[in-house]
Amino acid sequence: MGLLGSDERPRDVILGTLDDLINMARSRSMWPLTFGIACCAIEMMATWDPKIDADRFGMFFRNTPRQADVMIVSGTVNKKLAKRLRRLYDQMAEPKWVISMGACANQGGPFRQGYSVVEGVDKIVPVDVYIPGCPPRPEALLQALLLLRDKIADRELRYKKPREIPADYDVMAEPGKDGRLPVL
Amino acid sequence: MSLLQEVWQAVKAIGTGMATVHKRVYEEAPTEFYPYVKPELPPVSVQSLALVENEDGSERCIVCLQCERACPAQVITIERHRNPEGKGFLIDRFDIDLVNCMYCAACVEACPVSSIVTIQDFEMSTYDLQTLKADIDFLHEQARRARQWYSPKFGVELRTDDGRIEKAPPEMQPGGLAEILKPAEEVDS
Amino acid sequence: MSLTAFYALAAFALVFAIFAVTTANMVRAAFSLAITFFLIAGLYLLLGSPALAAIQFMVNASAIPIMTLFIIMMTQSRSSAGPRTWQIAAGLLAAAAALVFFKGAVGHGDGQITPVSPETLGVNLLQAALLLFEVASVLLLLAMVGAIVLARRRAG
Amino acid sequence: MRPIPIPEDRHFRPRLIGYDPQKSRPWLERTVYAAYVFVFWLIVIATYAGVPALFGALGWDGGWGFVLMRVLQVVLLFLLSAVIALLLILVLRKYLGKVQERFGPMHYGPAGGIQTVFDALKLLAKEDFVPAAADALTFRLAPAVTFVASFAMFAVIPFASGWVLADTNVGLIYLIAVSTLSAYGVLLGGVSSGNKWALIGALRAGAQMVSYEIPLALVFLTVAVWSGTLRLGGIVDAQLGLWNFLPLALPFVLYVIASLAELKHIPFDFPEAESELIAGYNVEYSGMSFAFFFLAEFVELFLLPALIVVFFFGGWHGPLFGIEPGSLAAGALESLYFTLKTAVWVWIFLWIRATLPRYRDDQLMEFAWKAMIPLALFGLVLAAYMRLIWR
Repeated sequence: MGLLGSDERPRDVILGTLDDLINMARSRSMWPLTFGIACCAIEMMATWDPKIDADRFGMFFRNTPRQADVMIVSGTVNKKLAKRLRRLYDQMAEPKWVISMGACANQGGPFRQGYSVVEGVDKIVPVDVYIPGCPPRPEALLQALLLLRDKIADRELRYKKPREIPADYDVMAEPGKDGRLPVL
Repeated sequence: MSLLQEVWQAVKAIGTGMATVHKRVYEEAPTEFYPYVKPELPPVSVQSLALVENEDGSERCIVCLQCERACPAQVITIERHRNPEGKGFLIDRFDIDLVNCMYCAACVEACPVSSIVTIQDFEMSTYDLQTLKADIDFLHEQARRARQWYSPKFGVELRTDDGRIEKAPPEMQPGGLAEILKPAEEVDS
Repeated sequence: MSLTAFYALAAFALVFAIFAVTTANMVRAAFSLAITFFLIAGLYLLLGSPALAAIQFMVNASAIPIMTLFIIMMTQSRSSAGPRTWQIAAGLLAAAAALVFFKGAVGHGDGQITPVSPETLGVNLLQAALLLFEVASVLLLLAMVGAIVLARRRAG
Repeated sequence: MRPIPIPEDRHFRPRLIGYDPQKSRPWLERTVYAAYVFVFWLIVIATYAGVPALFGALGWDGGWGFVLMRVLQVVLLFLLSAVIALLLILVLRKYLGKVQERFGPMHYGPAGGIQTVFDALKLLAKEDFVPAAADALTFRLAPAVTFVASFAMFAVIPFASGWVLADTNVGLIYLIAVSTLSAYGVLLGGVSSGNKWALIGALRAGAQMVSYEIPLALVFLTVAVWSGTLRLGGIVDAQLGLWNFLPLALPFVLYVIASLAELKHIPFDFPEAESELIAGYNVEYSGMSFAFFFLAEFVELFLLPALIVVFFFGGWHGPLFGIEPGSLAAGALESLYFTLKTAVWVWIFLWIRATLPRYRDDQLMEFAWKAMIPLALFGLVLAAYMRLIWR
């Protein structure tokens, strides 16, 4: 994920230090995408309120995916939304990270047996940090953002890399009774 | 003249607004410095679940399956077998899928012996979802880490420094001090 | 040094002017037109008339291409078909005619540049060239009234 | 019984890295701002006094040596604009935080002082993306044009007496021209993005900036009529007795409003209205291109207040404490006065931004054409009349 090479490359002095510096900058200036889906989005807003104030750590919302670094999936993702979500993820400029917030985004939560619910957003996009809760507290979201900060700053060596998921839009929409894909 | 009055009104309104905004600068911010200072949550706040053992280390849970039946999200899986030496059941497996859990505490309400309790540990974010598939060891560990927990039957309980379990004083109980002290005050007056 | 600057400015102005009339992309055409006007403003600077350069900069290089871009945006027409053969021929003919017309002016400078101050420019504009100035402003007024009339008719 | 192994460590704690203040420390914050302003001041001194002195000592002050000197000064001014952007973004975020009863960035660097440096580094290293629907050449050019348009204003800004790149006698006309130019980059960026939000944002930006250009230019002309010169240094010198904001009160107010609109600043931030157009004209820009839009915006946020100071608040004038005018110390002191006056005006602009809500688009245009332009014309006539009577 690093700009100047992958993590498998042996660390050399100059590029390694530069890469560390860039990862440090990336980890300290994560701009999330304004993308609220359900009740978790209310807690997401509360994370930037005076009491928690995630802006202390240099994080503020960008509205356009091109300028955002982190996508916070905050709520139930159904199969119709999945395609849009993946599209937004694809529109974000590299490097990019995803935080899955709440039970619904993690594995479908209480709605996981519903016909229209995606059981876990990690089936669509690679997720870096998961937050349990229904919905989680704002502090929990801040904890997840800081865990992501540590992960980026460590050049992801200590952590398992999220698997790359191909952008196959067709698998995200279940065929209808007539066997054809719904028109989205 | 009315135009001038309107302009004056507008200028006055903007001036008032700007003065109000400027006063905010001197207000003290209510910010909690979360990663440096861990916030104190009210004891009834449901952030995670735990399974409490007795003080002697024996299981408080009687494996009655009430919580499994009560769970609306169906995240509790319990397997048991009959105790060969005596009455009751023994636990084979007690899993709570904390990923899909709604944290509604219906299981805590249902538990007849207050074995399954709510704790205030909100720092459960993880890099790997498998850490949240809680088995009985993890649930016990959660209970041991917790300083205080809540169940409707016993109220708030505390773990003291030497490992004993105590019922919390009345002012810590939910709706506590106000409800308990109210009759006394009425008697006084 | 000013000779070098003159040749550089003139050459780039020519390149961008040719690009402006040959490209099929209208946004690029408007942009390169603007650059051409900038470079011509630079030529005015070399001729010792900063006031004229600033006005060229302000009107021809900024305002007019911005209006052009506006029209392109409003009409959503991003590209044209590009010049046709007869258009190229007509353009070359016009260029040749201009060369013949201005033949007397080519290569007849005495190398002396007399700087023109803004005061001189203003005095000349409002005394010697007053009639032209007023005719131009009447023309602009007519254009404005015409635009308003057209817009009103479409709305009604 | 259990198919998937469960990891050993189940609890993750964020590391307590970063500066841990536990409470706000206003003196530290002010020290950080003062450090930034000090760097700014040093660069100004180096640009306008250091570089000419160096070239004079080397004897390179003619011909190509002069060109080289100017190039070096422009490079230093680019550095200056980077410092301005880093400082102003930090101040904006911290000030908005204060107004909203929270702290802005505060953990990275003393009192959050190097937060914006991290932001800039991150944007440098981020992918610079050109959408498939965009016109790649124009799309790449637009941020540069926007930045150059605001950067070009530095050429005529006098930081102290004689401390100006081009003390031309058409400074005001040049300023009008350059400020018209800043609509360019925005328009080009919006049109070439191939995105409907960007197009609408660019349309709004173009209409707004072209409309507010007219009262702005009329105010410039009013100042020129009152001072009797088009040279910015001359305008500052004409204010020795009385600062212009008293006799020219009406044009001064109009200038503040029109420059808010030129800045695309709240309450006139239609081109990038977040709630309506996702990010307006820069919606498709990422990485370094976006950073250049940001840089241009914040350089303008410095330059337009600086022009307020030049036109209405006596520019570099201030008590010199007996230092001989024209010396290096006097120049340094004068540029410090200029910087501090500008800082006050930047703060007022931020204050307005923190207070007011957004206007409506048609109200904005109506305000420009029906109120601002007649008032500006009235101010121009009044200033000419007053000058005839009093001077």
